[in-house]
Amino acid sequence: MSAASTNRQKTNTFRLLAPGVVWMILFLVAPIMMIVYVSFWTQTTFAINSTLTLDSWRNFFASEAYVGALWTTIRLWLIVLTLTFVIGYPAALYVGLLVKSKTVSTVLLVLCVIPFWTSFLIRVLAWRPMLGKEGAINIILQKVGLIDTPIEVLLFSELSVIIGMTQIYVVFMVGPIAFMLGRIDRNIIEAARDLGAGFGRIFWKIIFPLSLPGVVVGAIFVSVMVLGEFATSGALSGRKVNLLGNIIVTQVGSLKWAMASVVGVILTILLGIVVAGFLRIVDLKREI
Amino acid sequence: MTQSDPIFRLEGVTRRYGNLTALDGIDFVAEDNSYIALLGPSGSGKTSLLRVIAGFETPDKGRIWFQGRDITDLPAHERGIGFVFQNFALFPHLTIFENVAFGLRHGATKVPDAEITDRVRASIDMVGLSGLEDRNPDQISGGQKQRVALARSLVMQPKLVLLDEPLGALDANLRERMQTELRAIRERLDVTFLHVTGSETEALAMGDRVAVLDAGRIIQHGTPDSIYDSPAVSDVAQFLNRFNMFEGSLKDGMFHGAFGAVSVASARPNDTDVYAIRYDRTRIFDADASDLPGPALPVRYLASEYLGSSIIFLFETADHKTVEVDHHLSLGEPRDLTVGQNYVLSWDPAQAIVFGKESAR
Amino acid sequence: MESKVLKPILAVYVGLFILFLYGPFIVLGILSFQQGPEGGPQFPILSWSTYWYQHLFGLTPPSRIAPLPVGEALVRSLTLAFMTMVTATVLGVMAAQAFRKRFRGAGVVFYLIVLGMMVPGVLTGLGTSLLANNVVGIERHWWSTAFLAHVVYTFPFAFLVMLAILNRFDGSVEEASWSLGVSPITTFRKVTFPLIFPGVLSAMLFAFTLSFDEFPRTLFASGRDQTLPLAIYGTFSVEIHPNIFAFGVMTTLFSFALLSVYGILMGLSVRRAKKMAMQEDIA
Amino acid sequence: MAYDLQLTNVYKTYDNGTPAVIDFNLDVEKGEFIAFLGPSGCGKSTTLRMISGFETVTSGDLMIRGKRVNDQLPEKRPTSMIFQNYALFPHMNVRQNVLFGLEVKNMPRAEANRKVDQILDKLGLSGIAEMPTARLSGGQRQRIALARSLVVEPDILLLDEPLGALDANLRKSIQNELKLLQRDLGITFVFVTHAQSEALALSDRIVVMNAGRIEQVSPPRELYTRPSSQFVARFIGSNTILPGTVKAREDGNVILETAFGILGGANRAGIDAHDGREMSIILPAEAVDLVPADVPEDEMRANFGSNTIPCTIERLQIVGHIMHMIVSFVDGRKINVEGHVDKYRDRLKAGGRAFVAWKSANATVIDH
Repeated sequence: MSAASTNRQKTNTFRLLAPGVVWMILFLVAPIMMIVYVSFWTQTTFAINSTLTLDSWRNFFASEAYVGALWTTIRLWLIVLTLTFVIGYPAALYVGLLVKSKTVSTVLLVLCVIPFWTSFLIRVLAWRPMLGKEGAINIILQKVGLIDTPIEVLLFSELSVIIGMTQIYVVFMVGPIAFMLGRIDRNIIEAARDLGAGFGRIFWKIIFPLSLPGVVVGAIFVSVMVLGEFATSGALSGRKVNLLGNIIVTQVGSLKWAMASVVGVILTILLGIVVAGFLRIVDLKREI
Repeated sequence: MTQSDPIFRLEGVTRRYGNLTALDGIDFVAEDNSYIALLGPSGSGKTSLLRVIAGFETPDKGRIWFQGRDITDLPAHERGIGFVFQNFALFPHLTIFENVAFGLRHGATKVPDAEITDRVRASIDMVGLSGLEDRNPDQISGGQKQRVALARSLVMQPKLVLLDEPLGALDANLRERMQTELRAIRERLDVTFLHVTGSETEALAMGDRVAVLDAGRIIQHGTPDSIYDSPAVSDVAQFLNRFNMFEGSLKDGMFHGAFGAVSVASARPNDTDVYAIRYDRTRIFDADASDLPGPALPVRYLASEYLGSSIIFLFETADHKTVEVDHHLSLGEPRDLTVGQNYVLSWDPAQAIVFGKESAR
Repeated sequence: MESKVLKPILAVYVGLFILFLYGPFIVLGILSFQQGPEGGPQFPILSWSTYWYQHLFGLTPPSRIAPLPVGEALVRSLTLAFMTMVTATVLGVMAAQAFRKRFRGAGVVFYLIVLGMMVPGVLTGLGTSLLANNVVGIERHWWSTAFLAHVVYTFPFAFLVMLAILNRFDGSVEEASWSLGVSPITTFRKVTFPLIFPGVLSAMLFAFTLSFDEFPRTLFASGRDQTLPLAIYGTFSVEIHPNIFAFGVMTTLFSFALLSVYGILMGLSVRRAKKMAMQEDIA
Repeated sequence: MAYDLQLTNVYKTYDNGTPAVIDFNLDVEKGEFIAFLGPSGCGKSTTLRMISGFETVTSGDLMIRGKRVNDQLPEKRPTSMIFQNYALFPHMNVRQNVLFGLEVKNMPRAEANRKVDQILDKLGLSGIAEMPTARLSGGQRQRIALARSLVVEPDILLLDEPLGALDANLRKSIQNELKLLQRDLGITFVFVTHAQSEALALSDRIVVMNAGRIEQVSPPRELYTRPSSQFVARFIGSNTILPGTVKAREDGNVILETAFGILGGANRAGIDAHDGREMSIILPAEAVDLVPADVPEDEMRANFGSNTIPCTIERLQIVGHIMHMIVSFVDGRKINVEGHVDKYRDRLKAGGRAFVAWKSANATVIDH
């Protein structure tokens, strides 16, 4: 390629990318580096200074509550991830593949997405009158006669956090899966039928493998959001469930920046492992 | 510029994509005011060549001259070369009129509105689409889109228009009509068309000159007749899809092949020894016929394909090679053949074309 | 396929699924009509009233329940969402445009941008406030630090939307324009942009709503002045009242209004094309 | 009778009441190569999809090897379909694609692999057996689709525009391959196309369809030389149609009085051509001769009788070994004539005068 035009094209690409890249480096990468750095700072009661120390790290691993929060985060993440997948896949299958009319499929998808235009916090809060002792579920169950006394474990427990998170995040699983299923060429399924395959085989050999990128994208969405959560657990568990996010919020609230940073780094590492793991299954860039 | 001056000239144009060499040092001179068909199989680099001339891509090496000026480093919009895309690439958000007016409205030189209207109307009229000015591109047929694309290029009065498989997206019946029309339109204007196609019939039908491109090189350039009647190398003959080609060996003026040994008057230089006889020059005889005009190739009859104006008979040789015979129905009814039966094919050796390593003579 | 059995079963399932998604809303909507000011945020409904809606707009006589501090917060949130929308969309369109050509390091840049939506809000928020506090030494505001963090979050969405649109965009119309002697800049203005405009609109919608509702980043990165989600969050720690439910209903309606505007803008172009096609059929 | 495929009074009406296929009747013998040919929307694809089972039959009987299959699911039918876009499984390599149909049948692994190897070898795919299908060329993809369908040994192979997705210069060689493969296997092939050249070249019989109905079912040459209706005459080939009134009959030919004089054509369909009946003569472009005006009149009369029309040569074009000639009659009408170059080279020149001439036996008369 002649030098002049190669350079012209390169400059062009550079100009288009520079603002975005600079923004991300300054306001995303640098802050994360900062968290790592500050996690080694020395914390005094009301201030921190940049003398490097491992104290905060030691404190984290010495505290049962903190390490417990790590395990709770991982446990809740796995449960919610599984639930969103198990509950979301059949819905996605219907919306993305089985509904023949494009309009119906679009309407159903829009229906699923509409709740997102209500404030996230209010969506969380809406579970309280639903799950509470005098909440809708207990009232209905009592009216039907399935139970005599209200189930108390529904609200302010790990269960309520799980229910709340599943409801809020399941759509992030349904969307990408339905999208991938919608992209499957119907002729491929007809070809498989034509070769004598029944639904079970078509599902496991054709449909599921082809929807896998959607599952992975959905799983990444859900994981990222659940692992960084603190509001849902705060609002629905009555402080009984502490996630890594909750600890960060509390520590920042009491100006314990170093400890907050330690938890932040641990959260970052956890996320890095999870996302990298999922990205090994599909190349995200190619799917878009 | 006089009539015989070249409109454009390529000098050692080379284009690589990674390891793949799409264009391999192409030298080419095109006469002004002519219709040039560039024929090549898919992957031969023909579209790359067009895009390099248009300025959508830049060559790694070599120069491009247009109207006596080196345009190698000029961006596409400063070249003044028209381009007609295979998918037409009409602006979907503009009416037919605005599509055609686009270059006049937004180009570097300001054109007064009245002149734009006149030129656009004249151009639309020339391609026979008057009355459709206010339609949107999605409201017209494929053939009409093709015409709009053409009018849009021609309204800029370019001296060179590049056409990238312009008939590829049209169905067979329309393709034939557009062939005639494209030629007629070009003849009316003082413009050179460089038309890229993968179809040998299209190239032969349309070009005043035909260039055959293979693996990034131009392997033959001449009139359609000369390409068809005397392919320069065996690859051209192969690509024309009209020759039975036999491998064999050429030694001391004799070609030894599946049909025995034939004496060869002259051979064209080639990497391998190949004997080629056109489908329509190959004739069918009974297995025991004695009055053959030339070599005897024993074959078994497999099937026939009816092409409307001609019939193709498919035969198989002893070594399972398929051989074709084309009988044009204007020459009368063909003979009846029985599937599975043995026959002998023969031809006038003077009509064969021989390629060989031993080309001297 | 045994869709004769499977399809109805799944149809029922999807119905239940949607009920699961909407259940809390329905309850929330019902409870927003709780009697006030005595009625609490739970069943039973003492009596139906619109008290809490009036309360929201300060139309009720003063009581022990303070009105939600939403007035100024709403203005701030809208302003912030608008600023974010414009910045993120411009960055997103530019970056996606660059990605149409192959270049070295494309993979790294892609993941750098996508990282913005992958990193949880707590982390971006924490990091941004650390940087502001301890390195630059500036005060945090919703219009400065929080804005930066919001763009970090929404720019990837805008970028991905535009990437998807541009991937399907047939570049030959641009080449056609160049070959007609129209410069690349005019070509972008007259051809590319009008054609990708629906995508730009979607990217804007994404960026606006994400920013408007953004909470964890704002929590850390903004200063004293609250945005709307922060104001709501503030009420969490104290006792909640049905006024917040009424507010939820209001914001939902607002969102619908926003969605409708988007829908109308998108639909207009489609309808225009359809109408012309129909005239065609009649003719 | 041992028919492989029989359609008797088959109708297809869509849910919204639009008729797609009307009274379709066809008997196909084992080993036949059948083409459904017609303009888009004529019902040819719908018929193919009814045979495969992807569309239901509204009324009538659909029989495969003597068994009524109207209500049989596509996965149970002994048919196999080649889709226009080939519908290869994108996440599987070539071998896995071909193996799929045998896995479905739970065929023992060793036997299945052997069969797959055989068919891959037969279609020249052995070298790419382990490649993912995404990067392969159109021709290769089509062969994979063929292999995938043929390996399950269907009674009938259905092909939906099998050459439509291939580029022009590949099409011809694939066409030959397909034809020879079908001859070799002896399986019944039914294919849908809108390209007459494909239908003519490949099939034993062509079913011409128009607006949901069968117009004509004939072998290619017969269709070309003996169209049964104006629609077929216009749709197939490059024909000139001259209307006239019957004046006389001789030796199976009909003599018409036309605007261009007394002209004759063969009455191949055996129409009752009584005097005064309105009929048309069909002149195929390659069946007529273009005779230069300098040929002596008695020589011409001896060859063609009164079947001559004076014309002006508008345009001559040689494409390969074929001469395309466009000539105009006195009324300005332009018609196509074509012939081998050997017959015409150097005898004609553009702008000159000539005669379009034919022997009555080479033209056909049909009802007007």
